[in-house]
Amino acid sequence: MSDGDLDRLFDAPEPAEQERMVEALLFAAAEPMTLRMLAERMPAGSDPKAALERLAARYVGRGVELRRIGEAWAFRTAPDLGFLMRRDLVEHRKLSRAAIETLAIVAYHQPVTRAEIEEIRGVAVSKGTLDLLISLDWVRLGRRRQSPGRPVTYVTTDAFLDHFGLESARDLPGLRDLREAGLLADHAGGGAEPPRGDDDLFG
Amino acid sequence: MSDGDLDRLFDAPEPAEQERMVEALLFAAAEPMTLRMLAERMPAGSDPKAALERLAARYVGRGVELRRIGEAWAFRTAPDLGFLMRRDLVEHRKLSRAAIETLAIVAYHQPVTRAEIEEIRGVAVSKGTLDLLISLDWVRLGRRRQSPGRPVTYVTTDAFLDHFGLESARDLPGLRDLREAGLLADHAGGGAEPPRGDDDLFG
Amino acid sequence: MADDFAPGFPSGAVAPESDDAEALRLDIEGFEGPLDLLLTLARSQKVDLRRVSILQLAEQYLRFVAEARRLRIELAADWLVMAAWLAFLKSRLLLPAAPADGGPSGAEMAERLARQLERLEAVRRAAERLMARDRLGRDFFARGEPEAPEDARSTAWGATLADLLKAYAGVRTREAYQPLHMRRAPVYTLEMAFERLRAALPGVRDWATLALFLPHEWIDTPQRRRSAIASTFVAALELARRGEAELRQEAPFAPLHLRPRTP
Repeated sequence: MSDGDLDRLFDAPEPAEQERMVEALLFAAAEPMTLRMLAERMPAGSDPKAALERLAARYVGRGVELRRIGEAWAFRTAPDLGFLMRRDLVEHRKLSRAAIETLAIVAYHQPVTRAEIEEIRGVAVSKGTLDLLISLDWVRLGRRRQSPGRPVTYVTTDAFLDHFGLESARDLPGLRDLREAGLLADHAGGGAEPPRGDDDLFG
Repeated sequence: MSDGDLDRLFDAPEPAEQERMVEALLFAAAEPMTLRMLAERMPAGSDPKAALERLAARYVGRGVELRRIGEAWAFRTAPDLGFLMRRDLVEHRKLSRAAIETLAIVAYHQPVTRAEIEEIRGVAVSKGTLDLLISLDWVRLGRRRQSPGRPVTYVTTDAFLDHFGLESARDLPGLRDLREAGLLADHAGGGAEPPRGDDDLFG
Repeated sequence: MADDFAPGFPSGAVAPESDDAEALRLDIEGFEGPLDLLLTLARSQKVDLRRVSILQLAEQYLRFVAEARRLRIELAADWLVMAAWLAFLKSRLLLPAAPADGGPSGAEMAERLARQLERLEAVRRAAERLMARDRLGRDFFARGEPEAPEDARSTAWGATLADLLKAYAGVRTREAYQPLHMRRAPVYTLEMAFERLRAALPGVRDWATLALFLPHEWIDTPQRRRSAIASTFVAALELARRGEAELRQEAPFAPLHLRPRTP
């Protein structure tokens, strides 16, 4: 490497470029960054303090502002707009295995009674599981079955299709598709076809 | 509260204020937000689309930019500044060649069936390839094809667009050249097809 | 050319300069299948893919397969199927068209193969261009510190389509694993109930609820329990009809009681 190259390497970027760098770094950072942290990331000779000041001025009055937190800096929502974020207060939780299996069985076998779900899963279905799926608006009650006891059946809802990005329940892949997509263990073998036929559960 | 106050409550905010709101909302969210998601959070009568357009213009050339991803929008850092952030990356798991080609075929030929993917690549799609692309949330199931067997089709997701910085699947690089060269048209079946490998097929 | 291939591809596996016999000494595992090899061979012709000689290609492929067999390399069926197809194509290209048999002409078959190679090539280039794009988390980044909710009041239960499909696949797989002898219909037969009840009857001193007579091994699942109750109930009715037992119920839906009939 020649001296000329070295010199160029150590040329600091233009002020406007340094401002862009600080903007990108603070945006992507998972926690507030100190001047020192910024300097470590930026090309040698940069002046993060000056860049920060110009950047802070640019964001004055905007929807987000550059805020100093102790010795560090971070973007924060403008305080007067905090109300917009409040609806975000949602806790994300994964469905239990029992719930997701029950949902899958309803999706594939609808309309299906609780006894049938239990038969397929091989264990009892707790009331809470179906209640949860119903309160999520993924499952609803269908017609009663015209058989002794007239049991209620369960079917999936449009909200279910929406959530799982399906155009219709008919688009659910069949067992063969599952196997081909590698989702079904191969040793399931030929005996595992559902009684109603392979691909076309709803046809 | 006077009548005047009440009236003001139901007026849509000023355009500049709406722009600040969109800015705050998109900054706070890591995931892209659709116009509908924005409108749900903004005061009644707001026009998030117009606000987005003004906001996008404001961020042209900055360290972060406003990007369109399918039907949604998100702030992302400018690609030319990636080198600043790259340091703390967890190394991406390298995709196999089969996975990359399968992804490309889904992206360029979508909606596409598994059989079509195999025809283009000349080999069976191994188990796990589509599974991997689905679990990366880059590929999802589309409608079933209205042809014999009603095969499942595969399409790309918005997360795919986001990952590759695409506004829509129409913006895939070279898509137009491929289409003009007739390389995306469905292959007309005939008796003179070169055989394709299908040692991995079930049907 | 070989250097257009993505990393990891066995570029140079077919050395263009060497003669074909040399080129055959390659690692067949490096190819993803016959079409992959054909595309590599076509590239070795160093012409535009549209002007590739399909006849030459067919010959190269057939020599390759013959050599692999001579070296006792185990070839998968699709390699041999392609060889047969190419041998047929070669004969069509070499022999004057036989208009009588009505099948596709050699030129048509060659055109289709050329088209397929072109399409695979196009997909590979597209894949390269796709992967060369700026990518989220590598070249550009999302908000690193999304605003944390201050207060979590509601719960969003999440599941992805992949979760759903895996769950269903899991259920079906479990089912497939049940040994056949376990798949007896879960029905407690009337005969079983009658025998059990009749055998137990002499030991009953006073009114006893019918539920006491349910076999333990039949009350583990709701379905089996239902079957046991139904059959035990009918068995009790039958014993009463025969005059061997008496039944009593205080009110509708109250527990049923049973005792041996006193002579």
